Amino acid sequence: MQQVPLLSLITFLPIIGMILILFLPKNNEKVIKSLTLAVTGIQVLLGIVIWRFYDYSLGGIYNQASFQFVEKFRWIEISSVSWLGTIKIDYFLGIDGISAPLILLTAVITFIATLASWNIKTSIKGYFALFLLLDTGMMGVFVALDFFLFYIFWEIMLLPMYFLIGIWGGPRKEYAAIKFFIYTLLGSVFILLAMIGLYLSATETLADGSKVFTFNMLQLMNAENYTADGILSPLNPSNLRLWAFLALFVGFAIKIPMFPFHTWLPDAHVEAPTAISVILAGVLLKMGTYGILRINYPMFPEITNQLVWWIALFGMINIIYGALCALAQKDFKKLIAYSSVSHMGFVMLGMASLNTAGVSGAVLQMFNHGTITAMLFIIVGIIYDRAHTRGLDDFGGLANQMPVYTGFVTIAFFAAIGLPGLSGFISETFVFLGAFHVESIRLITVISTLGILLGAGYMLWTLQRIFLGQLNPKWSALEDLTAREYAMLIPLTIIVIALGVYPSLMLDLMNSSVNTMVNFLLKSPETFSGLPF
Amino acid sequence: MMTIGLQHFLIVSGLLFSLGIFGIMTRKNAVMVLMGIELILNSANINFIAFAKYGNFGYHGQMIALFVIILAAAEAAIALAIVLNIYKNFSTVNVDEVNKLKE
Amino acid sequence: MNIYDLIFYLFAAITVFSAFAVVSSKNIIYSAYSLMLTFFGVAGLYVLLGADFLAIVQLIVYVGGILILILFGVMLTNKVNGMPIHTEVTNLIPASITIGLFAGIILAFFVNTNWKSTQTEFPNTTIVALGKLLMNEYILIFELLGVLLLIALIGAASIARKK
Amino acid sequence: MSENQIILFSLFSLFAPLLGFVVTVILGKRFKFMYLFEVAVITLVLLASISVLFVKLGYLPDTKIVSEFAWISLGNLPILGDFNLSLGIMIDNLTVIMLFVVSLISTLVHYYSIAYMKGDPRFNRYFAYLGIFTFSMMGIVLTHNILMMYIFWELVGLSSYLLIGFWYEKKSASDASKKAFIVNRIGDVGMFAGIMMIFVTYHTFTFDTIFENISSGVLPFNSDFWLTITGLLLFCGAIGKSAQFPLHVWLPDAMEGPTPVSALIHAATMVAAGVYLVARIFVLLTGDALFIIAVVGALSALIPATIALTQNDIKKVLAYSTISQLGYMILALGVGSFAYGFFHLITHAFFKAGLFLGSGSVIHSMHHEQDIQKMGALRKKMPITYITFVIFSIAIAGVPLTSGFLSKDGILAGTYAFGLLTGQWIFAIVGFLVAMMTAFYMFRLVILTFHGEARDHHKFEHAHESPLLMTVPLMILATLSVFIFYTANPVDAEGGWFLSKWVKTPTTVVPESARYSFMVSDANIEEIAHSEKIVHSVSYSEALHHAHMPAVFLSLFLAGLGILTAFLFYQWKKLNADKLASSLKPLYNFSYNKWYIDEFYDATFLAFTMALSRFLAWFDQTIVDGIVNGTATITRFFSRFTGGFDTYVVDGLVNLFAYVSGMFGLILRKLQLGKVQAYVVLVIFSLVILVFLFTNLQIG
Repeated sequence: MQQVPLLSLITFLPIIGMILILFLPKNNEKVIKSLTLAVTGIQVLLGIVIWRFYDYSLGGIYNQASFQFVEKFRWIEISSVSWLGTIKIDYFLGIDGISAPLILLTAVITFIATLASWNIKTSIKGYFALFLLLDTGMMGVFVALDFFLFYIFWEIMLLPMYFLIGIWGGPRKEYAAIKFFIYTLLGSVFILLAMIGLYLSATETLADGSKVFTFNMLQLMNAENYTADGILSPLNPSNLRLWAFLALFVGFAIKIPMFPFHTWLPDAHVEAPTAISVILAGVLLKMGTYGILRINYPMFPEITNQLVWWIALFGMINIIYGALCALAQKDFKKLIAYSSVSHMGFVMLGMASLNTAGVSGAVLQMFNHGTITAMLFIIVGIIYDRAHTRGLDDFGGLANQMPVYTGFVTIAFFAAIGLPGLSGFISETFVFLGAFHVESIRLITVISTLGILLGAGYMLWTLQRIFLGQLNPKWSALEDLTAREYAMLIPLTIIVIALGVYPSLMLDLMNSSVNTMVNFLLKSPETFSGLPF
Repeated sequence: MMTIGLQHFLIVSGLLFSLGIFGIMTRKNAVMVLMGIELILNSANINFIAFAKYGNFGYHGQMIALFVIILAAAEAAIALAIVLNIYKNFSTVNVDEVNKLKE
Repeated sequence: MNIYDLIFYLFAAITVFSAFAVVSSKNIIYSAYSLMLTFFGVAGLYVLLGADFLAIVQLIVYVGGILILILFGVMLTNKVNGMPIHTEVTNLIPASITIGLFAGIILAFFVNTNWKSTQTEFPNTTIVALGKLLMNEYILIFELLGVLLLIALIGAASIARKK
Repeated sequence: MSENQIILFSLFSLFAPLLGFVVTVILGKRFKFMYLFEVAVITLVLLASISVLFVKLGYLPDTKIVSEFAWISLGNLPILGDFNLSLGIMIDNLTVIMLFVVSLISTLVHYYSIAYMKGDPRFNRYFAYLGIFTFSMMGIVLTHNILMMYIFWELVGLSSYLLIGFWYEKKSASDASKKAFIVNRIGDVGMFAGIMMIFVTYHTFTFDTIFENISSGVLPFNSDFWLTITGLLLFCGAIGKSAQFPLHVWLPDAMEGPTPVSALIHAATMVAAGVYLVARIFVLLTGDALFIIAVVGALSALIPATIALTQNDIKKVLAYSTISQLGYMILALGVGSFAYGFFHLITHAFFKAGLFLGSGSVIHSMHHEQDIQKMGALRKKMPITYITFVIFSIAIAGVPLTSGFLSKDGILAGTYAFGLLTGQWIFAIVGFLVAMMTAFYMFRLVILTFHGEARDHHKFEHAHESPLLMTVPLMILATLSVFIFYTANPVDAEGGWFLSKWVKTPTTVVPESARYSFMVSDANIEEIAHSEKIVHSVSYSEALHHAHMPAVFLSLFLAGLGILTAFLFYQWKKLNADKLASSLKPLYNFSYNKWYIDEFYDATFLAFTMALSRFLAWFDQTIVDGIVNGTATITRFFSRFTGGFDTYVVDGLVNLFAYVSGMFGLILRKLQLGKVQAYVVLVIFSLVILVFLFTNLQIG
């Protein structure tokens, strides 16, 4: 199995699909859509293959040998560039227990989003080409182990998103798209700065014994690789590692989105078409937390250990603030967007715990939030397609008109509230158990539990306003779900229930990696230590 | 008179080159200019092959000549296409009348 | 004077005189046919230099391909209605002077340089050796040229089609 | 029947209702008769739990059967240590009794509902919901760990939400269901915090392991105080679920659900889950925690009882009575009277379910009229309902020969004994007061509903006895409200099989410093375990003994007084209720308006949350986003400035440069001919010149 470059395949398959689409005639809508569906479908199959062949015992994180499906070869090599010496950049892919669930998530969500894109009406060719490009960018971010490559994928993903919101979006699409773009680009700039700083501070020893600067993430996690005078080197007494950490953190926090960098999210969500909202909430938000786990944590373990309180605090603010904002919304989609803010807070809280329960909970919460929010946005999309309004007070009594739809909504809402038996509960519980275990953030954790209360508040209120009560006669013509909508909702429902009942499906996948990470964070501060803070 | 050697071929090639340049300089018709270019290319080829034989370069000279022929073919095709296009636009192929380059 | 020399002079004469005819004839059709003679002559010289394959290529590509193209070009760009097609001449005097000087200079170079001449004897046919070279050392160039020809083909077609 | 079979039967009782739910909810739309599947399943579950009950109590009364399987096993983790969560069931006497009670009442409600819910458009859906409720309730009963209990805890919350809001077309119903879920969630958040405390300290959720750890001296944060807090946090769950003060407000509203549901969920089983939880964790509750629990129980017994005095909605009266009785149970547990608390839970489950089903029968025949002011004289029309209703009422009022007398008397004796032992008489006073009020409002209800003259003649004319499907469950429950099922002695339950053999107060594991001294067993534990006493401590046992007789007479007197007063007021009209109400207007209003607790919550917590949320949404839109947009505006302004600079200064320079170049170009252009040939000539000529100039040409 190791001979097949599965990761490259799953990453670049959409690009191939995109090229094929570009060659298709413009008006051949059916073929374009089916091609996209086929490509994303194959991605799901590849994801399952990867899952099937994934070795649960390997940890990953900082050790290349325990990464899986590794593909590594020299990609760019420019010798003797003035004072920089040899520039050497690897094409380095690999997954561990942190990224594997997210790859599965991306594959599934993209597939579902393709189905959700079925009712795109204008310039279909461009839409699906960009959609597939976005797909590659997202996959790439999760599989790249070279910082440079990671950054490239990060940026690849940005551009199609801009156009997808800006062209196919709602009434204020330009505003939302430009806001999204500038915000994320700002984050990217921070990441780029820190990346270059890291590059110039650490070297990698090649096979012939020579040392070159490196973008290799795993090498950057090794304190021994840092040069004595590098600007971000722990050996340099006047280093800027705290600032680099913060730069990276802000860069990723914008994506999460963390308070106070979250305001692009409601706008982007409200204006984006359904499928793009699904992807945005289902996958893109995870990149922020993934980036922190993959880059901030292991590359700056000593600073991570110092700053967990702040991460937890911001997690708490996200939870409470997002929930309270959601409570006040009158637009269904905006409400879901704010609930995303709230739920991503749980991820941050879990990450801040720095123990297995919390970090597992965080990664699981990323996965679960991905599936649940995807469901929620699909639900919003379905009602918007039919009624052309999203105002919470415009509806009422839909439960009788659309009983099956209401059934799915109930499942999704209760999953979002964290009802046991559905996946959201497990991850939230793990997050809380992990976070409560840490003395310094115990109080924050207790306050954060209010989030589950507020969550129940806004979700049930929404349920009541839209579905319960007397049917507004205006909506007596609304149809229940179509086959396509079943096809979107049923797989997600199955995932949500399966993970709620038997979470080991995912937990086993990530467990050894999370343990490796936790051990690494426990031990490496010593090697990174002795630094003026 | 000495035996036929490198110099003889070089002289032929030099004459051919001069004639080619002369053609380019003097003729107004674009097709004629093209023919001049072909002459120049041929003269260069003679040089390559002559040096291949007398200059101890083995087959590499012939190889280059072969590539030149291929390029010449490509160039001729493009050039004639351009000439046709010019003709369509200006109704003439006289290069001095096509002096849009000046503006 | 052996037969080899004789043949050389014959081909050299054909080449040079027909080339002169190409540039001096006023009728473009004559020029074209003279060009064909030039190509023949050059091909003969190739044979004398032991490049049999190139001689064949010269004939096939130049005579069979390029010349026909040029003739097409002539036909398409001149209103052929039985009248001989004359072309105008410019810059005759300055060109003659310049070319005279130029030819003098390069011929002087050629004659006066003390060429280190070592004669290589090629086998009867060079096709095998050239073929091997093409498929080994020159494979990249070979393929690039293939692409180039394709591009030229498409480009020529698209330029010529353009309105 | 071996232990394995008991486990198997219990698991069947657990999962069969889930199967019933799934099948009924999926196929219910297609097939009209799908509810029969659910009914059949629940009947089988009843049979299974009966056999479990008999085998366990008959043959294995002292064993505890545990069966578990690994659910999440993460192995040995850094920092956290072993992290293996298992799902499992634990079967002891409490479990099988609860199992039987839940499945029996659930089955009766199923059959009852076939008649009661006839013609409802979502008939099958209703039975499906009953199925998922039974599943979750079984889960709570059977589980062996606190996390799983929390899981099922939430699931009963869900089924309660679904069933309260079953008639969601009514705004009041959907409001009530939402309120129920959210208020329960408040308690659950506390319970979850308790679970986190447990996890942090013990790294396990299994009850037995936790108790072992405590008894070996491992305490949360190494202090008695935090053990108290842990217990109280867990108790928060019970406050929510058992509708204890101050989170009791959801239960009266929950009466918006169908009446059989109120009987099953909001009277007999789910609300009792809180009591069951306290019983489960009873051994880890410290003295302080028990005291606070007792206070909560006392308040919950008293306040709703005062409210029930004046309510006119038949179901509301019963709802407040439920809260009050649950308060009794909690109070009993709080004063250490574990066995009687649990006993009351069982007896109350039967007679309260019966009361609700009886009221359902009345409501059914009165065409969904719930106001007792509009009823009256129904005993002639509905004799079976009337007789059973009276039996239930005397049971709840505590009249001898009923089960209710036994358990309630036990609780009162417990509070009395508590007073004897600690000098805290307040619980006893509250207990006896509530007993009197209970007797009064129950008989007020009976008299206004069934006696006297019909006040709404139109509805009365149409009233009729309910069908057998509804009356048979009533009769079964009425039978079970008789003392004989629990003990042979009609005045004292101690010594009866229920208390002496099946339900005993477990030995507390709380360290000595933090527990009530009287709960320490001061005799040989082995000896006590096999004695017929229900508590382990001799002093406590003696106190109970002393308390018994006074309690019996006092409670009999007070119950009789309550009943008599009710008759005086409403039957014989010797006293005028309206006159009394108007003379005590403020008190009456206070009671009638439920102490204004709902209004208080609306005005404070809810209003505060909503205001905060609106403020934050505004803050988000205006301030946070405003900063972003402001930055954008400033940037744009700045960019306009730099743009101007660019246009006029930078670009000006460039243009100047271009202009100068252009001038040169114009001059130089004169030299250009635009003719290729001319260029060639020039090039070659220049070349020749260059050659002459720069080469050392030696011709010849």
